[in-house]
Amino acid sequence: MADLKVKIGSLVLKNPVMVASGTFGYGEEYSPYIDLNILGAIITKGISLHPIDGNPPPRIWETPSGMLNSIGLQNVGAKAFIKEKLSYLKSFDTKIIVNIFGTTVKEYAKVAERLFATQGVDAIELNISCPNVKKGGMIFGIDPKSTKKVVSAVRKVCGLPLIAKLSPNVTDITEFARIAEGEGADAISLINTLLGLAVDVETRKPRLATITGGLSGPAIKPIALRMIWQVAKAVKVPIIGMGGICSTEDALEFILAGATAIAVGTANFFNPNTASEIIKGINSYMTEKGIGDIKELIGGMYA
Amino acid sequence: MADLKVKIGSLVLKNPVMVASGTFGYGEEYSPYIDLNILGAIITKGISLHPIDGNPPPRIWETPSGMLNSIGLQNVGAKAFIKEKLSYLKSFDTKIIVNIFGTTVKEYAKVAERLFATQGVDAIELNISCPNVKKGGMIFGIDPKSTKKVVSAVRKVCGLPLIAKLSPNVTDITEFARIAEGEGADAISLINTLLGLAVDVETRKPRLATITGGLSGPAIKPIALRMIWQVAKAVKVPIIGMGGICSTEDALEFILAGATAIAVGTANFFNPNTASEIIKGINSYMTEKGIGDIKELIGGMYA
Amino acid sequence: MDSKQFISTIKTHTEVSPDYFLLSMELPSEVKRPKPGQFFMIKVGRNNDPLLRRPLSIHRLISADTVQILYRVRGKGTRVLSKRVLGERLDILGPLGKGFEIPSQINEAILVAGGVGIAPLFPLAEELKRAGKSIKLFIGGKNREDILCEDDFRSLGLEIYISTEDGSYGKGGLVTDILEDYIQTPDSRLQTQMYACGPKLMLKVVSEIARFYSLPCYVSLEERMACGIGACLGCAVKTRVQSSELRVKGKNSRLRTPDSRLYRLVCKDGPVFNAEEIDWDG
Amino acid sequence: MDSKQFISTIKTHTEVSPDYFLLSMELPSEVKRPKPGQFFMIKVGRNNDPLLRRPLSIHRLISADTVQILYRVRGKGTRVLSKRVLGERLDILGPLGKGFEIPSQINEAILVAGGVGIAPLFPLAEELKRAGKSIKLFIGGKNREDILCEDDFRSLGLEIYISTEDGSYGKGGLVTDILEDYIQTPDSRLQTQMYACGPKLMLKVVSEIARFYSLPCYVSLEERMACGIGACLGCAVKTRVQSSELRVKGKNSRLRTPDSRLYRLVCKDGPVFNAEEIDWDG
Ligand SMILES: Cc1cc2nc3c(=O)[nH]c(=O)nc-3n(C[C@H](O)[C@H](O)[C@H](O)COP(=O)(O)OP(=O)(O)OC[C@H]3O[C@@H](n4cnc5c(N)ncnc54)[C@H](O)[C@@H]3O)c2cc1C
Ligand SMILES: Cc1cc2nc3c(=O)[nH]c(=O)nc-3n(C[C@H](O)[C@H](O)[C@H](O)COP(=O)(O)OP(=O)(O)OC[C@H]3O[C@@H](n4cnc5c(N)ncnc54)[C@H](O)[C@@H]3O)c2cc1C
Ligand SMILES: Cc1cc2nc3c(=O)[nH]c(=O)nc-3n(C[C@H](O)[C@H](O)[C@H](O)COP(=O)(O)O)c2cc1C
Ligand SMILES: Cc1cc2nc3c(=O)[nH]c(=O)nc-3n(C[C@H](O)[C@H](O)[C@H](O)COP(=O)(O)O)c2cc1C
Ligand code: FES
Ligand code: FES
Repeated sequence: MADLKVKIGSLVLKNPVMVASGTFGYGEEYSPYIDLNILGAIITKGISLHPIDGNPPPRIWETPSGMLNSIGLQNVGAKAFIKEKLSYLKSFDTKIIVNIFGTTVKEYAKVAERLFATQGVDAIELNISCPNVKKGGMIFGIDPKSTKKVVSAVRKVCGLPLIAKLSPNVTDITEFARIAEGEGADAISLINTLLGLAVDVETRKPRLATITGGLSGPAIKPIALRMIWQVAKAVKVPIIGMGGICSTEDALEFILAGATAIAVGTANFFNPNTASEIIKGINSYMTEKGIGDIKELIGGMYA
Repeated sequence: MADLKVKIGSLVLKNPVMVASGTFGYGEEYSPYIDLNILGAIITKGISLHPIDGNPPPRIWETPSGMLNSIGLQNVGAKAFIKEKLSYLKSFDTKIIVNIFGTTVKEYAKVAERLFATQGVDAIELNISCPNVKKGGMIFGIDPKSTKKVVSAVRKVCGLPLIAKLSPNVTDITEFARIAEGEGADAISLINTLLGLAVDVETRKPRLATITGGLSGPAIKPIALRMIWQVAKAVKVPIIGMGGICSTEDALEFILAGATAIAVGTANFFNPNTASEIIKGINSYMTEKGIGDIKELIGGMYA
Repeated sequence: MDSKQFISTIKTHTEVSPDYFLLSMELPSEVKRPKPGQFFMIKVGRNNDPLLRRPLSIHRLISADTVQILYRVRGKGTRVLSKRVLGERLDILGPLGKGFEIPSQINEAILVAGGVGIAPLFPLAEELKRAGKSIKLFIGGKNREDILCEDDFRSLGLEIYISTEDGSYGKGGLVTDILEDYIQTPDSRLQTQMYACGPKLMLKVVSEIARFYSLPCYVSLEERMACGIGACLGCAVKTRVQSSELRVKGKNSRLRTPDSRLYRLVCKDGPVFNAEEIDWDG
Repeated sequence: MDSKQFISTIKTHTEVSPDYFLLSMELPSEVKRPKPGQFFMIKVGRNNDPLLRRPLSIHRLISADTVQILYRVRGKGTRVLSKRVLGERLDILGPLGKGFEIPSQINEAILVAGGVGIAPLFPLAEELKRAGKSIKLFIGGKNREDILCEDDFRSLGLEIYISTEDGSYGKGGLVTDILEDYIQTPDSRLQTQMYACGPKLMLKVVSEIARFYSLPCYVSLEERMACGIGACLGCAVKTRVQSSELRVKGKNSRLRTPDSRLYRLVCKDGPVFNAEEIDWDG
């Protein structure tokens, strides 16, 4: 067996394969289909201080090799998450990364603080890139000053490994990665969804009640890969790559482009076994090529 | 027959269906497959003052519902274009929009001037958004100041309808649209390709010799539609919409989101008849819905 | 959760009416027998386009190891499915969702189907029959070709009322009209449970009728789904009861308890809901 | 241009060796009879994934209205094609490209095939035969299963030399080794034209051999294609002759005439090129 261990800040993962926030619920939904113990980490659905209803339906539309969503960060809130969801998740042999979100810098800091005080949270992923909420989310991720503020505020109150999740809806992703690194983020996650639109030509209405939504899935993979490659050259902290990963080959592309770990997102919906297939697949690839340690592959693209 | 006429600046098109620059050669390549006379306009492959070799191969890679290209604006140069290509195109009953490009503001102005002095050019599309050349292209389209300079310089020397073609690789597309409008562009084309990457995990090399390339095709349609919708609210000049259009439904989505005309790009490669199908399809849709004039549909999304 | 991901081989696949297909497929023994109203998430194609699975109801368990799906070609996904042939293998998740319940106290069931909404009502009728309930079935469609499975239901021996919008079969008009005509006859109202499946607009009217005549009514809803298992939160439907409760408690919806949810999930909390729960304008 | 977009029905489709498929399909009468070395752009699937057509060579005209394609499953596109069944219809552009030329002065043709590179050489052999030329065929592959069509070529009565890398069939080693062994025999060099199709590395070595022994050589190249008709400029291949000419004329490549192109298009200027034209390291 090849050595698949990677480090995200001080956090050691037994393998670099995670599941992305919002695409794996709180883990339990997928437990009938995949053994949660095999995963490098589970990144949970974005959590805010208080419960959020989310956006009105329709919230989903399929596009060519992709999907638009406008869930709007519906979640049970920090309290219920800790009580009900986290206690379930803790029973598995995997790391728990909690994706958090607020409408103000203060709220971000509060929920981070709260989770830092909680047993069983292994790292925090800071979602400053959700395009589906009016306040907060992406607003923080497409303005350098806000990015700086929120990362810095959370860093101050939270001793856990801190991952900043960036928005791809920007001209220069490296600018934001550098800021996050500068403010003390231990890692960078990218990419979140791209802002998109679809129209029903029969009703003349947008396909989503919120008009626009976030585009994810294989369609965005080339954009995600490009951004990972750019960011890998710009920062020293590890990158968690995501955006359309469906197969071992996809995962390896991300790692070769510079990702230390990867997360399976939309693919969970149509193939709950994706992460498991990828873990096996990376192992076979490495065995076949005689590569002993996954670190030899990270950023290993010849360019 | 419904009235499909639309205006781009002073230019009247018999229908809003064009073919996008770089995806239809100089027209002649497609003449065995589609009657060029039915098209609203043909936008020719980007032309520079002098011939350009383009980038080394491989230049193309297919991605899920999309493709990456790094042609690098290979073209025969203004002189040969006018002598050989334009004279052929002029024989058809369609409008000819010439897509131009330079490595400096001066070069942009020179080629625009040259074409303005040439019989048979109906409009100029200013490509400030090609991601596949080191100098020029996208550099001009992702920096507000450069956009301003180049549109203004070309506007001064060129009395033809002027269309600015914007890059989607920016945080706020409306900023660039407003600048182009402010400098006198008669219309806005969007979107050009999104910067992407793909990696061959067997050879560890990027799939394209230039490492990154431009992503086009159905995969990017939701992003294109979103940008058209945003720009339609921000400017008064007409928009030419493109990005993954393959069918009548796709074309209608763009028009409802705010495009006055649309261009078929990558779809030409796999279905040379796309533009023809769309012209017929828009007609049937309008007849079915009892819509007499296409202008009733432009920006007609209920949002 | 008793749902599984499994591979099933297509046994028969026929177009039973223009654009309506009946598909029989293997139900491996390790998969739980589905209940009426439950559904499968089916990967219709082999590639990334279409990307997501499509939800389709269980139509009939024709033997211990064979299950049927009845579907209508609506868009890309169902079109791709309709091209899959005998012997091909489908990747499926299921059975999923909460099915129809049969309250023990009822003695009459009124089933209302619009178009392909008939699909999940057949196994329900079978179960109601087994439970000894009297069953009335109302089927509506645009035209004759939308009226499906009539013979199958007849062989169960239930009363059938049919309407078509163009009058080409049964009574002319909407199914909700013939339904209301029936319900107005007084003695039919006692110990009755209504069940409806069809287009949202029809379900809304059926719900109003049920409410007006104070009849309990289950509706099977549709919403766009990505995961089918409660993970993506994509298939939200607005609930009425919750939402009014909340408004009383306080305007700041963000201070509510997790239980008082404004939205429910069609895939997990449904697809069958009590009609009263649904905010039909939401 | 005599190329057309047309629909063709699959007549037979069989796996002739592991991962190698032979597909016969209708050639409508309005479509021009293809020449050896020409190709079709075939839409392999029905949806957006795979998106682009795939270039495949004409392998055999088995009757006036039937043409064959011989292909190897390499990735997604060819895999999807391999699932298409009898009676299904394919959307095709073609015939495309410049085929093989047969110089009238030659009396011997040496054909070199690597793997599925054999595909376009069969119709070429037929035409050479008709023109009365003597033909030697060299086929190479990784193993026995890569050696295709041997019997078909035998029935044309030509001399065949086979090599496999693992030695499981014919001579062990590379096809370029057995080729060079043959060419070294002096009397074989006169009035000979070489033709080669296969992996780029093989073509490069064949070209070097041809150059060393001063034999004219045609190679059929592959490059990723989007349009297949010269519109996208995607299938560029670097040329040698042009590029050296240019360096003499002036360093600024942008001042060159359009004729002195550094790149040629495989789809339009090829796929068959004179081996001398190609910059094998470009
Ligand atoms: C729990 C459940 C059970 C179902 N059971 C059945 C069944 O047994 N038989 C059957 O025929 N269908 C059933 N459906 C509906 C079926 O899932 C959809 O028709 C199918 O997913 C459409 O996919 P498509 O790709 O063909 O259409 P798409 O291309 O995705 O859509 C085509 C058009 O149909 C409309 N549309 C499609 N699906 C929906 C929807 N869910 N909500 C609103 N509008 C929609 C859209 O406006 C769209 O323009 C069920 C749905 C659910 C949620
Ligand atoms: C003019 C022409 C004629 C051809 N004729 C035949 C034929 O008769 N029979 C036949 O089997 N094949 C032929 N080919 C090759 C065939 O087109 C490719 O194998 C096919 O397009 C691969 O598509 P895919 O989707 O299966 O593979 P992809 O999924 O697109 O690629 C699979 C892998 O194969 C490699 N690859 C595939 N195609 C190429 C290429 N063109 N250049 C470099 N690397 C590549 C890539 O590295 C990739 O990782 C021809 C190609 C050309 C240009
Ligand atoms: C339905 C859905 C819900 C999501 N919810 C969240 C979320 O709560 N927080 C977050 O940071 N990202 C969220 N994302 C973004 C994903 O984690 C991921 O970054 C993105 O989808 C790209 O990866 P993919 O293409 O593999 O899905 C969500 C994505 C989807 C599709
Ligand atoms: C192969 C290729 C070449 C292109 N060349 C040009 C060009 O020369 N000038 C330009 O402005 N856009 C060029 N484009 C961009 C297209 O015109 C279009 O904006 C883009 O591809 C999005 O549309 P689509 O998804 O329908 O292809 C090119 C695109 C492709 C795929
Ligand atoms: S479909 Fe994902 S939660 Fe219901
Ligand atoms: S494939 Fe488009 S130019 Fe050759």
